[in-house]
This record gives sequence, C-alpha cells and structure tokens, in this order.
Amino acid sequence: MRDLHGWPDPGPIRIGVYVCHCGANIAGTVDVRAISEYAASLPGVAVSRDYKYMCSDPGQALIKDDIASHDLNRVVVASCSPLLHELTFRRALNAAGINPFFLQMVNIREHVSWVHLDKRAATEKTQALIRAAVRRVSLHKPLQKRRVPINPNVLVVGGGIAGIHAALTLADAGKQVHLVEREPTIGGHMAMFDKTFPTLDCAACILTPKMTAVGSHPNIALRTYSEVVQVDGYIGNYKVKIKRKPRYIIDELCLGCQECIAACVYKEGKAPDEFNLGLSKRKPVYLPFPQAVPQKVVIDPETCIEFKSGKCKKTCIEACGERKAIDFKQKETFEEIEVGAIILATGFKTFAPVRNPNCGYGRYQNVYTSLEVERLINASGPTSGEVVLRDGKRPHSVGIIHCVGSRDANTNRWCSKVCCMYSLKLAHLVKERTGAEVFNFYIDMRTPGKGYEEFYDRLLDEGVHFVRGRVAEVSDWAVHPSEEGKLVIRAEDTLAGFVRRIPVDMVILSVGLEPQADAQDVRRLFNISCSSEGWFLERHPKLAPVSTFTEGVFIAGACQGPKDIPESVAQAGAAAAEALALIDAQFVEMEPYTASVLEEECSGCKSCIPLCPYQAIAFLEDKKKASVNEVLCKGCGTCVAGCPSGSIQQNFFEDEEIFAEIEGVLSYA
Amino acid sequence: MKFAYYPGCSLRGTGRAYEESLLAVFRALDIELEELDDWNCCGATTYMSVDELTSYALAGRNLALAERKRQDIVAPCAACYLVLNKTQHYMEDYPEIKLTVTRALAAIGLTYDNHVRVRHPLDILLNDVGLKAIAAKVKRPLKGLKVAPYYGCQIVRPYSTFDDQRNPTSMDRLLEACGAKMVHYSLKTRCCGGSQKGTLPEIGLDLIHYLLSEAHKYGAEAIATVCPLCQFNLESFQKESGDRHHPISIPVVYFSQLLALALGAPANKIGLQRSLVPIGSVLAEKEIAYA
Amino acid sequence: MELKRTVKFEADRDPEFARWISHTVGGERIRHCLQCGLCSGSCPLSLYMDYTPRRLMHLSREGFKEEVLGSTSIWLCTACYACMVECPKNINITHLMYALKQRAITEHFYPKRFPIPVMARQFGLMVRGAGRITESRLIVRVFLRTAFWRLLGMSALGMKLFRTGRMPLLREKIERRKEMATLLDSVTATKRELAL
Amino acid sequence: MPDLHTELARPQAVFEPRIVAFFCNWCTYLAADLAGTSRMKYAPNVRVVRLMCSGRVDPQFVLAAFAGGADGVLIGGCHPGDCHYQEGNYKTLRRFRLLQRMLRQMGIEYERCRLEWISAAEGDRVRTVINDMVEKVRVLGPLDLKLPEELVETILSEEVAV
Repeated sequence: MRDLHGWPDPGPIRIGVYVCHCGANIAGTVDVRAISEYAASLPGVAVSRDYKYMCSDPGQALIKDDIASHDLNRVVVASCSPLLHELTFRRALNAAGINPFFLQMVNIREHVSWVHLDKRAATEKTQALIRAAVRRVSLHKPLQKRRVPINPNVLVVGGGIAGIHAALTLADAGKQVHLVEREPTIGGHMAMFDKTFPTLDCAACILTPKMTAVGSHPNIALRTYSEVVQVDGYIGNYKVKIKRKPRYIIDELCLGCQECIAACVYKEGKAPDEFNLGLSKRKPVYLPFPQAVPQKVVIDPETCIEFKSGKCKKTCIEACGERKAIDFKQKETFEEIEVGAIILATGFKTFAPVRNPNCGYGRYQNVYTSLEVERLINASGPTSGEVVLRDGKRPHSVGIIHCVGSRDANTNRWCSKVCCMYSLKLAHLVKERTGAEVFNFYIDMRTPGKGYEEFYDRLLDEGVHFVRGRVAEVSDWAVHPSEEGKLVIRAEDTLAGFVRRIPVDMVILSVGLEPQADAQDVRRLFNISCSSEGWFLERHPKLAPVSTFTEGVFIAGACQGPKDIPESVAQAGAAAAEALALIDAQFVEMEPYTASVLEEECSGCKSCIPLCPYQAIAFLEDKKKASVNEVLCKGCGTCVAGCPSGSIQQNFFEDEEIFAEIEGVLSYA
Repeated sequence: MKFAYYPGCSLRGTGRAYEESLLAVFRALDIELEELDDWNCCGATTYMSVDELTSYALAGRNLALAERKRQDIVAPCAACYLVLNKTQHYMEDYPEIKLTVTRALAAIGLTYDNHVRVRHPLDILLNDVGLKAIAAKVKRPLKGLKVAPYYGCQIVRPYSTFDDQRNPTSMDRLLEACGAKMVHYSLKTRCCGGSQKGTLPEIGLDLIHYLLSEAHKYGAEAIATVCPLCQFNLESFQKESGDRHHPISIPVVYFSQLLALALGAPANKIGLQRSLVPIGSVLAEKEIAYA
Repeated sequence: MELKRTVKFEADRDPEFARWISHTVGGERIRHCLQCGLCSGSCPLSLYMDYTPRRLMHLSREGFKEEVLGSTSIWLCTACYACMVECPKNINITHLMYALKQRAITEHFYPKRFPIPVMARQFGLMVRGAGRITESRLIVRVFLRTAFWRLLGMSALGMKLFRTGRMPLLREKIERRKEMATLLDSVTATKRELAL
Repeated sequence: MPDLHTELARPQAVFEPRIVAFFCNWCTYLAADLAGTSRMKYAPNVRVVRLMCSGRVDPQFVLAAFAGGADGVLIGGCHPGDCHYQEGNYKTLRRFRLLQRMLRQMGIEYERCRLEWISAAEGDRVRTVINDMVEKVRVLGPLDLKLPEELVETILSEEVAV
C-alpha cells in the first residue's frame, strides 16, 4: 500500500537544490531567491542555492563542491528543459563521485518563466515543481547506462547533392555507405539545372564528377530505383529493408551503350519525359539523362508494347545481343541491410502552381514554372538550350513572378529562401539567350549570401526590370491594344504607388519549395518528427541542426527546410561528421530506462506480452513468469502501466517515484 | 428537402425574374420551399458600410426566424447570402457583436443559437440534388448555347464553402449538364461595380463594359448571372457603356432561367419576358423551342 | 508651378487612429501587412483610387488619419472581397474599408452631396419604417437628394423596367413593422453602452 | 435579457484550478518546450510530469492526482501513428476510454480528464489546450471529491489496468 501523504524515510538522504537564474530568463519572472529559501525548508534538503548560470563551469563547480563538503547524495537542478542540460549535470554528479541518476531536473524556463507573465503565479508553480522533484529524487536508485556496440556502416537516403556529398564524405573516411535513391539515377534537382547562382558555373560540370565518384567508389553500395520500406532497431543497430523496383534490365550486364534505345520499335519518344518535366517525350526504354549514374537504362512498363500486348518485335533484345541484359520478367526484390547510423537527404518538391489559379498555370500555355525553364535553358534539355515558347517562337518580353507558393497564408507561409536568387539567375540567362525585356515581380529581394547581393547589382546593371509588388493576376484580358495576344501581368508597382499592367510573351513562376509529398510517411518510417509545415524537425534549431530526436538518425539538405546548394552541401558534411563521430566511438550509451519483471509478484497472466511493440517480453514457460529482454526494451513503460499486478517496474520511472512527483506538485506547503 | 426561402428585397423588384425562374426550378426538382415568415431586409452592403452592427441585427432577425422553424435558409441574392453568412461568422468571432445582436433579438422576443445554415441555390442544386439527377430531368437541352458564366463577387467570396473562391465552377457544371457550352474568359469573378453604378456612374460603366466585351470576345451568346444587381447592371447599361467604349448587345439572364428552360418551364413563367435584351432570337437560332 | 510641403512630422500622425484601426473588428492582423500590393492588384477599382488599398493599410496603421479618411479610395470599394481572399496575410481588408467608411461618415470626411452616405441614410430610414426596401422608391429618394438631374437621364430605363414589371411602386413591407424600431433602438442602446 | 457585465467581462474568479499533466517525452513535452522557446503565454495552472511515453500513464496516476487534490488531469501524447514507441499512444487511448467511464461513475466530470495528441511541432496547441482546459475546469469549480480515506485506498489497490 502506498502512502499518499507521508514522506519517504529521509534517513541518510541529503539533497542539494540549485536554482538557476539563466541571466534574466528565469530570474525575470520567477523569484529565484524566494524559491531557494523555500527549497531549504523542505525535508531532506541540506543545501539550497541560486546562481546566475548553473550550466556554466562555476555553476557546476558549485554543485561538485557542495557534494563533497555537504556530503550530498541527491541533487535537484531547477533550470531549463532537461532535454538541454540533463546530461551536463549528470556528468557533474558523476565527476563528484555520486551516481548520475541521483539527479532530478526541474524545467522552470521553458515551462514556467518563458510562458507565464504573472510573477507570483510563476513562483508558486516553481515551488510546486521543486517540491515534487525533492520528493522524487529521494527515491532515485543508482542506475548504470548500457553500453551497446555500434555497427560502423551508414545508410544515406536520397541521392541529390546532399546525399551524394554525405555519402562521399563517409566513404572517403573509410566507412561502408549504402546510398538509396528512388529514381533510376542519382543527381536530384541539381542535375536538372543549367547554371548555378551566383557564380553561374555549370551545374553539370560540378555535379557530374561527384556522381561518377559515387558510382565507382569502392565503399559505396549504390541502390537506385530503390526505396526503404522498413526500419527496425535503434541507434547503432538499425535493420533496414530495401525494396528494389524492377528496371527490367540486369544491372550487372548493362553497359550503358544505349543500343536498345536506338533499336526500340518506337522511332520517336512516346511518353512524357519525367526529367524534362513533360516538355519532351522519351521512349519506353530510356536513360533519364546523358550523365545519369548508374549508366543503366530503364524500361517503363506503362508504355512498352511488350508489357501491354506481349507482341512486340523486341528489337531491343536483338540490339543487346550477347549481353542479354534485358529481362522482361524481372520482379521487385527485397534486401535487408544493417547499419549503425542513417542520414536522410530526401530533398523537396516544388510548389504546384495550379493551387494558385490566378497565376494562369495550366490555363495559358506560355506560363511556365521556374523548373521547366531550367530545362529549357539547359543545353541537354528539350530545346537544346533555346528559350522558346510552345509555338517555337522566341519571347520578346518575359515576366518572372516571385513567391508563387511562398509567403502566402493561402498556400505556404514560409519564405522558400532560394527563389529570389534563382529568379535573378533565370532573368540573366533568359535575357542573355533571347534579348527579351525581363520583368521581375517581387515582394522583397532576399539576397543574403556570399556574392549574392553583388549578383543582384549585376542584374540591375543588365537592365532587368524590377517591380516591387505581388502579382494579382496573369490573364489574356486585353484592355489596351498593345495587350492583344499577350499575357497581361497585373500588379501594383508598390514603389510607384499605382497598379501596372504589363503585357509579356512568357511568364515564369518562381515556385516555392515544399516538403516531399510522402515526407510524413518517411518521417514515420524513420521515427522522426516534422515541423508543422512538414519539414523534418531537427533536434535543436541552432545547436543540433542535423540531428533528430531519434538518436542515430540525421538529416541533411532541403528535407529539413528550403536550402540552396552550398547550404545543402554544408549540412551534408555536418551530418556525415555527426555520423562519423557516432560510429567511431564504437559504443553508444543507452538510457537505462528499461522495464523489468519482479518475478515473485508476476502472476503469469501474459497481458503484458502483446503490449510490447518490440517483442521484448518473453514468457518463461518453466517458471510461468514474464521476463523482459533488456536489450530489446526501449523503455516506453507501456507494459508497466498495463501490468494488473503491478509487478513490472521501469527504471527511473518507478511507480513510487511518479506518485511522489504527483503528490509533490499537489500538496501545499 | 425543405428550406426556408429568403427572397430578399431585390427579388421582389428588379430581380423578379430570378425568383420566378428559381421557384420553377425547385418545383421541377421537388424541393420544397417555404417563404420565411415575415422576413425583413438583410441589411445589404450599403447598410453594412455605414452601420454594420445594425445590419447584423437585421440579418439576425431573419436567422432567428428560420431557427425557430428549424429550417436552413436558401438565399439566392448574392448580397443577402453574404450578409447572412457574415453575420453568423462575426457573431461567432466577436463577442461584442454577438451580445449586441442577442440583445436586439431578445427585445423582440427572439433568440439565435447559430443552428441555421445559409445556403445558395447553386450549392443545393449541385450537392443536394446532384448533376446526374438534374441532367436526367432535362426536357429541353440547351443545344450548345454558348454561355459566359458570371459569378460576380459575393457568392463565392469570401464565405462560400461549396466552390473554389478563386476559380468557381459550380454554375459551369450545372449549365453544362443542361447542354449549354461554357465560354471560358478570365473575368468571371471580377466585380461588376455593384451599387457603384448608382453612385459613381462613369466607373460603373467601365467595369460593366469590360465584362461585356470579354464575354463577347470569346463568343458568348448569353451571360448567366447569380445576382440580381449583377444582372441589372450588365443588362441595363449596355447602351451607356457602349457609348463610352464600343457597343455590345448581349442577353444577360439568371442561371436559373436557363435551368428552368432546360427543365421544360414555359418562357413567360420564368421571367424571360422581363428581359431588356431579349434572348429569344438567340434561342430561335439554336432551335431551342422556348414558348 | 505650385509647390507643397510633403514632409510629414510626427505631430501629423494620430496615434489614436492607429490604435483604433488595429483594434477594430477586422483589424487584428493589419500589422502583419507586408505591403506586397496584392490587394491593389486584385482590386477592380484601384485604377481610380488616389491611394491604393495597400497604401491605405499602411497609412492607417501608422495613424495618418487625414490622408486616409480624406481619400477617395474608401468610397470606391464595392466590397467585392477580391483583396480579402487573396491577401497573403489574411487581413480582412474589405471589412477595414467598411470601418474606414463609417469613421469618415462619423467625422464628416466626405464631399457635399456625395451619394453614398445619403443612400445609406435613406436605406436606413426605409428599413426602419417598412422592414424591407422598395428599390424604385429608394432610387428616387437618393437622386432627389444628390443629383436629381440624373433622374431625368434615367427615366428611359425607368420606364422600361416599369413596363417589364421590374419597378413595382407598391411599397414592400413586413407585417410586424414595430419590431424594426425596437430592434434598431436596442442596437443603438447597446452601442452607446459599450461605446462601440 | 442577458446581463451585459456577466457576458462581456469574465467574472473575477477566485478559483484557480490545479491541473496535473502527464506529457510524453518525445512529442508533448517537446511541444511544451517549443511553446517556451516561442515565448507563448498560457495559464500557470498546469504542473507537468514527464514520462517517456503516454503509454506509461497508469490509470492509478490519474486517480492519485484526483485523490491528491487535482481539479483536472491532462494527458499528452504523440498523434496516432506517430508514437516514438510505435503504438504506446494507442494503448493509452484504450485505457483512457475505460478510465473515463470509471471517473464518470465516481462523479468526476468528463472535462476534468483529458487526452490530447500534441506533436513536437505544435507548441501553439499546448497553449490552446491548456488555456481551454483551465477555463473549462474553472467553470466546473473545485473537484469536490469527498472520498473517505479507506475508499481512496481501495481505489488505489484495485486493479484498474487494461
């Protein structure tokens, strides 16, 4: 029977309570002095102090000294969230020679001072939380972290520039990397661009060498046209199941000679070419683009005659000849690998402008997205680098509309960060290729970055027009004779203070960046979180930007939020370094919050067994008792709450400890 | 299906044809309407702009009367539809508005508890009746009559939940189901000038001209409207706006008139005789018997 | 060439007006305005306005009351709600236009014989008396008080409407007319009490 | 005729409800941290107890909180399908339904015990849920649980788990 109102035997327990000011962050709202005095009055408390910054070296030294001089055996620190500094203070306890789990933290910054205005109420709440912690900590038992060995292999998901860079960094450091890409080739969005801002160096020239390096690196196992379908395990020991979609080509046999493509019974392209965003057609057997890695063709069963009727002449097989690389019977295959760390670099998708009907996309054929124009400008694109309209004519005037699907409460609220710069780049390239008058419609020009503002200057010099105003409508409604047959862009020129109507031949929509359509599925698969917008959530926005709340899973590139190429590469490097730091330690320490069965009390009812999602509970037939496998247990405590006889307990979250906490927050001093 | 029918003042004046044709449509589709007992003016936009609280109270009386009958309201007039909906939204969002209206209603022995849904005929025809059911009852197909749908402002913006606010299509789908061919032009939700024609005539005439000429340019043989004021503006000032720009003559009808025609109602029972720009010759050309 | 001082001093601002606009119904988000001009671009009347809606938003939140209430723009708004559904910051621009109109009327900021306030007044009187509007009667009343000569120009249209039965002169009215006065008086009383 | 002052100005309440919250470490506790870093302001009536998973919430914790003087109990977990431990929150939901029924029998109003799914990104939801719950419990007034000591003991020793 539990005692609801009594204290646990204080006996030899000697508690030190430390209240942090966090500068004015806490002290501004909570009366820290009063709290410290109040704590001193609580049973079991031997020392109580408040200090400016408990997490600082002198702050930690204060605790260590007190442990020695006052013979403390329990410590309560009231400061910020335990997720920030629990580890810091546990180390301090450890250094002072007492078990680190004799610590209890009280979150009086995020949960009190930053969210309440009323000083009196905030102080009262703090008192209650301190009381609870003091009661709880008296019951703490000494615990030991578990050491688990780490598998040194790393999985990288996504073969865009971020994934490529992370994979190469790890592989160069001698680690075995599994790179999984769902498209038939790596390269991602960057491979679609012609030039990159602000230096205007050719995207292919800087990307292709890296792609080839991935393809030939002895330490990289590249799996394209593949997807991760299942992830089990935990930090250092993940089991990952990968599905390989059939490309109807035997990878090992295909040389990439492309004879089959030339030989296909279709003499012209048949299906919309995905890589060119449907601006051109490709055959049922194809290579996504000339520099694709791996250089292996793909057969699209949706358009291939053999798949439809089985009556094709199969000229492709003839052309392949002795290699026999084509296999119409290929099936999808599954493979399981083991890795210690995972880097997600799954990228972004561009905003679909049909969601914003006023910009005319889909209604007027000469309204393009920026990505489509990237393909038009690209020398290996559908028009071999010619910027022309659908009828093949060169535009004399072009309007570039910024912020389509960005900074808009009706679609996406966020700034997509890269559009201003890529719009400038497109303005430059379009003007260079066509000599057209180019108008940029922007809300604010955002060019923070090395050499970016200078690039803006250059565009101003080149005579590109800049109209500050969000475009209200693109339409074919002509009011003035000069507008007949044109697309009229209507926007307020906010710097001039009136509405302008500007007729153009071509409209380019600078579409914003969005989370991938399946970001939520991927997030669930890898057990991480997303921000409310759908971007993968980092562990800390400033101090842990590539870590997630799931240990051993890192994020890089635009899957975390809009990013340009330099930033994506920098993040990929950071994620690779984090993964390296993790696996090079060889062991990882796990929280000891596991559950265990008190054999003498277990009635053998087996009701806990289905509760565990990890199959960590086994039933010992000989003893007729349940038993928790500590290695498999992840410490959620669901079985503990579900045990009808109360015979399962969870380290650090024992019933008594939680009851003490509940009583503590409720009982009034 | 039974609704409280709220005609509003215009449908008893310049918009009589709207009422006549709409009632014919609802009759043909077996939807029962019961005129809201002793309804009063909704407050409309003019009132809204100078004394909004008063207009919420006026709208509130109508809502309360419908709630007492436990009926949802059908409001065909765009201004009424907007004001009634807006009143509901604002009573929820602003306690001071709720209090003012609640008190005013209490003074005349009424209460309102936000249980009434304010519906537009387009919404009911599309979602409660359905295109299939309507198409099945078409007796006199419109035979490719080229119609420019004109939605105007206040039906779709800002409170409609039954159609896309920026690119509405409900009227297109309804009339297509009756065999008409819809003309796509970019001004179908652009304002006709509303009451501005009465107060600042020159501006109103410009806006009217833009709409007429765009619809005409894309080959429209008639314009279909959902609002008595739009219909009035577009039909009555074709000459004046033509004098300022270039003359255009095009019949402007209510969508319900076309619908009623397709469902087999005789022309003189659906207000076609009240048109200032008669649609008769266009129908005759298409060999749509309309007598 | 006539030159005018265009510099504005802090004393030219009315901070009370700025406070009022952001606290009035619909003004909650006016401070979020990023001055993109989408409202002006989508406004069908902005081509006639002295200050575009965007400028009015900024002038109001900064408290330039004279400029705002003296602007022609607030009278041009037809309440078509185009700006409001487009606004990337969900600002209730249409309602703010209403609020500005009301304020301009209370503070007598409109031109003489300007039809809009007259129409509103006649509209109000008719509703109070009959509970419903008879369009024909309203139009006659408004023109008599503003630009009666226009009535003559309109007579041809009037006759046509009359002939097609769309201009009934019969007065539309509700049965329980007394309720109107009670209802409207209650609103006035509450307004006064709450200083709305 | 509704009274103006009672309707417009909330009465100056003297009763400040005491609410115990059980937040899971991975979603709702993080959301509460996010509310803090975003400096959102909410009512100071809630005291948070951190658990690794909402699945750890033993119905006895809730009963102990009510018996110990709480006026309300809030349980916060990850959204369905998003549990850090795969499905702990489903177990919570199952238990919660049973618990609600039992609380009902004890005369504890529905609104006093609440289960909410709040993800790590939903700091704003922490604020709205807490404010809303405090207001609702404030209206209900203090929990008048006149349970004799023995009954409390019986409750706590009873098997209430699923």
